Amino acid sequence: MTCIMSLGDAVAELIADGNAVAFEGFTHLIPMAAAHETIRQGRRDLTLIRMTPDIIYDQMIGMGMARKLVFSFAGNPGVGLLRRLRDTVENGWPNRPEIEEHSHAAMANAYEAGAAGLPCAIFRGYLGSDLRKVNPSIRTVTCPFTGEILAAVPAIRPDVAVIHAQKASRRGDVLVEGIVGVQKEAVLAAKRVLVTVEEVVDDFDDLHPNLCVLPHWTISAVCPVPGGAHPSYAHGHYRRDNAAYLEWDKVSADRDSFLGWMKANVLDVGPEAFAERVRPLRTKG
Amino acid sequence: MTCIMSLGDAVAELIADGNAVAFEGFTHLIPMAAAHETIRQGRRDLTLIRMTPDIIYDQMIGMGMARKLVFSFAGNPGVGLLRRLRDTVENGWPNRPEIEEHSHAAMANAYEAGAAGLPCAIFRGYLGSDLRKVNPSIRTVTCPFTGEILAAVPAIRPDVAVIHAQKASRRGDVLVEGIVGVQKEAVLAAKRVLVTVEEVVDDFDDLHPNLCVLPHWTISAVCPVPGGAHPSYAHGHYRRDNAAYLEWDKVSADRDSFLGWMKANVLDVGPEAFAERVRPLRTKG
Amino acid sequence: MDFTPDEMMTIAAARALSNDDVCFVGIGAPSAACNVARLTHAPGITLIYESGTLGTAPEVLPLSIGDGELCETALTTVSVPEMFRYWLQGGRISVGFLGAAQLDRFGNINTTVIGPYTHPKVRLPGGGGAPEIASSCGEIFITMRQSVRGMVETIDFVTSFGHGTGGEARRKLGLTTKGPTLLVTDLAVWRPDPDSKEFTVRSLHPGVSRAMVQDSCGWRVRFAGDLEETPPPSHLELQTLRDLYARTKAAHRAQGAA
Amino acid sequence: MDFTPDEMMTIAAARALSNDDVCFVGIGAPSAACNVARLTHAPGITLIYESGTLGTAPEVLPLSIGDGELCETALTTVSVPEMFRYWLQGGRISVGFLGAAQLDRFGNINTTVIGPYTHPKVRLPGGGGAPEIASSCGEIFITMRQSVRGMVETIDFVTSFGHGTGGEARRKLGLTTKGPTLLVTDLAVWRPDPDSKEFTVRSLHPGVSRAMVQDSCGWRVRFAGDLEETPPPSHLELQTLRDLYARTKAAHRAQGAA
Repeated sequence: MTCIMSLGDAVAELIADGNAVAFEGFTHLIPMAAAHETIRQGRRDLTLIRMTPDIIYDQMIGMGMARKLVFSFAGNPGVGLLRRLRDTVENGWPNRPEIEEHSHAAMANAYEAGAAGLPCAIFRGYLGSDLRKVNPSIRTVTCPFTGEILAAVPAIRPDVAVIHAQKASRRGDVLVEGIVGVQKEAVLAAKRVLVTVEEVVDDFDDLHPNLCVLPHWTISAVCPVPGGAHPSYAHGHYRRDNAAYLEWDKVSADRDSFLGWMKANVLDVGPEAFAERVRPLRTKG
Repeated sequence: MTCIMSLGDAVAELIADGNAVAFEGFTHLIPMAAAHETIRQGRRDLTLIRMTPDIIYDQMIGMGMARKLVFSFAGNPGVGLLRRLRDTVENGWPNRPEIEEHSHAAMANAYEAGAAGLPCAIFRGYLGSDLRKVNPSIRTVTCPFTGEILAAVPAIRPDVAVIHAQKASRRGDVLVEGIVGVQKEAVLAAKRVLVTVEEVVDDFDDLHPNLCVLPHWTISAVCPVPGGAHPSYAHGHYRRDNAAYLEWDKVSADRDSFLGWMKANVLDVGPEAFAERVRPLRTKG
Repeated sequence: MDFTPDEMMTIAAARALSNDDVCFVGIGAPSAACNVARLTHAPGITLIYESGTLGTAPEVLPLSIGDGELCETALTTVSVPEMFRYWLQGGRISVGFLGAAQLDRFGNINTTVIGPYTHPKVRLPGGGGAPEIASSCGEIFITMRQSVRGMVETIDFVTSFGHGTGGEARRKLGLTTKGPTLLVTDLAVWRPDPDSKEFTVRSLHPGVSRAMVQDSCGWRVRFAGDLEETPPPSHLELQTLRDLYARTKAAHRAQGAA
Repeated sequence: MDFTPDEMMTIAAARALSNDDVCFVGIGAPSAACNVARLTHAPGITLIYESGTLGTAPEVLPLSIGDGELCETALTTVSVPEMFRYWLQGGRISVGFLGAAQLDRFGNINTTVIGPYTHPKVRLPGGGGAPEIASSCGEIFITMRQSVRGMVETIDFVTSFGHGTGGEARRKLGLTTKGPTLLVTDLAVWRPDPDSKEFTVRSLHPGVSRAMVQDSCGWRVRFAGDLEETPPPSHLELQTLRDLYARTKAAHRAQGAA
């Protein structure tokens, strides 16, 4: 059952050192405020699962919180490479996390299998790709009807899934709209679920019947954090902060400037900072 | 690419003798007008695929059009057994089609695999069920990670999928709302697709982004047939005709009364009869 | 207040559901019991119908598992593949509610055929969602009216697996869910024996004798040592059920055309 | 009207798309080419981005594959698992458009690492959707700027399979799709040789010499016997591309906060 609670309390209760954590959001609704709170609370030895580890994981990696990375595309969207991720892989700074690398199709299928309670996903993939050679989690299954050899990957079953959504109802049901990514699958695949939301409304009685709604009994904690997806965007609420993505390329280029930025913008502030950051970007409210 | 055309032309063009045809619609939006047109055009030797072969297949079976039945639940919803289906299975009248029987989970997964372009679906199912003993299409796959033995069924890939939907745009995009069933999967799994709709609108520009919409390039023909789901219902348009379901139990009890009813209500009328049938049941329009 | 055996059955079944349950209402299952629970002691219960409707609260009982009323009152409606993959197989359902055409003492259910499969005496509707409801839900509640034709020594076809031949049969098949934990008939409340898993009568409905239960059951009935009487329907329970039926009847009569 | 090599590349790529194509626009791929096609000769083209947006028609170029603009102008937006399962793997996409960090003469693409995988000199973003775009789309178009570092004899890592070692390599792997059928660089238009599958220069962009192509390519270049000159951008093509870039720049500047 869902509790509506503060982000600090929710992270303290739900995310522990050593957990496998999926912060999901596919270019949209990236749960940055929850990531910052996790950084502030100093979690260590995390397995960070995410299809697109853009800025959100660059920061966590740079802070040395990752024991393992599971991903399929690591870039700063529209800008270039991730400099903290490069530093950890190329130079081992601040540590050298294990890497499990997939394609998008594999991770999307693996989340889907996790949500579906299956031990593995099968799909037509990795044909001719060297990823099979460097990732022992990529195996095969033979179709018992046609003999076709299909790729198989283990289902993703994170200890915790963390997403950002537009709305929760008072009861704790959650609505995700627009580019919905793999959020539903990540939530249903996880043991525990933390959702930050733009707003809490009375109920969802007036919604179209076929939207992406997660019932309250699939969610552990809902935390209202307006602007919590900054610098990504929340469809219907605020636009992407492109300047922040460009700025990150400079900030993250150097270890000292990175650490200074993290202190000023993450460690020394709280979740309430996000509302201010999206104020000039708002399209509603 | 979609053409908007008459139902008669569409059935003539898309459904041939010997085809595997999936008329889908899970208790809602059952494509009855398209089935009646197929009956009128006298198609034979069809493989009739449908999770819930209620009245729609009872009629086609009784008319001797089926060479094979693939299904998971054959009942007259809220009423009882299907008397024409019973007559064909128990007494071989008017013929004795082959039967491939599944569970809902298996068929839903098999449609899903068909839509996903896979040769088979894997799921946790049929454990301890005798259905495995009578259906050789139910096989197993071993998870290469956990060793768990999962059920496997072949993907459903019909020659033709037939559905009824609320709306099409002029371009031929199709909107399905409410209980969406397996319609999207049936459409994407099929080689050819026939969709009857309640109405054609200019465009879908004002729709919520996350609804169940099938792009025009996935559809072969769109046929406007108001009331085409009668006696099932069309969410937002008209209610179920419960009296018709009860009446069917009586009509279908006897071979002669069945044949008489089919002549009067199917063979001797056209698709335009459906609009009249739903007039007293309309909730809109 | 007087009551019928069917009313007692529905109300006894309703009582077994709790406020926190997520309940999968299969075809042929007592929608009525689930909705009486929701309208009395379990207002927070989540009712799921296999047509894809999550968290429904129908004013009147649906005629089928896919009525518009279920969609209109649901929190959300998902596709049928999603329902069976994410919600049922995903292990999200605490209680699955099933009916049965034929049942044996170990809770195995036949809804497929009476007689041999290839040449049946009666062709029944088939499994529908039941085979995987029976394996994927946390536990299974069964309701049916007693009859020697329905409650038999050996069922003609195992559509949905209960406890197999009893004992550890489920575990041996790799099943981690509980399987049938409750049978409510029009005469009694039954629970499986903890070891043998054979259904055992735990309470007789008011006015029902042991002989009445045995005479309408095709296997030799076991009765619990501490056999109880099922508490009779309360005024609220009975009124809620009757109001629900009255609303349903009125609505469906209004809906049936001419 | 004068034009840059990048403009010629984008326009030559746009020309290869047709009105009936369903085009999957991968990360790093030339959104610009796809949208120029849509805004000139192929108004009916369906553009799909892997974020789940089907049939987008953005006014300005997206910064990422998941911009709000893509969702707002799309016919519909589906989940990412559905995108990869029903739409890509389902065989619904006629053309996949890919970029490359490293490319070999057989259209194999590396976007993973420069140097050895475990100790890379440069860690690149990785495959994203590309490995399965490369295998599931009807055919693959590649665009990239020429450089001896990018167009190499042997790529460091095969992220996305093209024609492997050439010839029948795709068929031997069980692939039924065509793989790379077009490479458009800032200097030339290349097509695979029908037998060897080696990329062969079919036309040089205006003002480009054979030597320029060879000097900026790491493998020994084959030129077609009937080598042509790429038709220069038309006024409409160039204006459409420039207007698109101008709108994009203005929109993104307005959008960047303070």
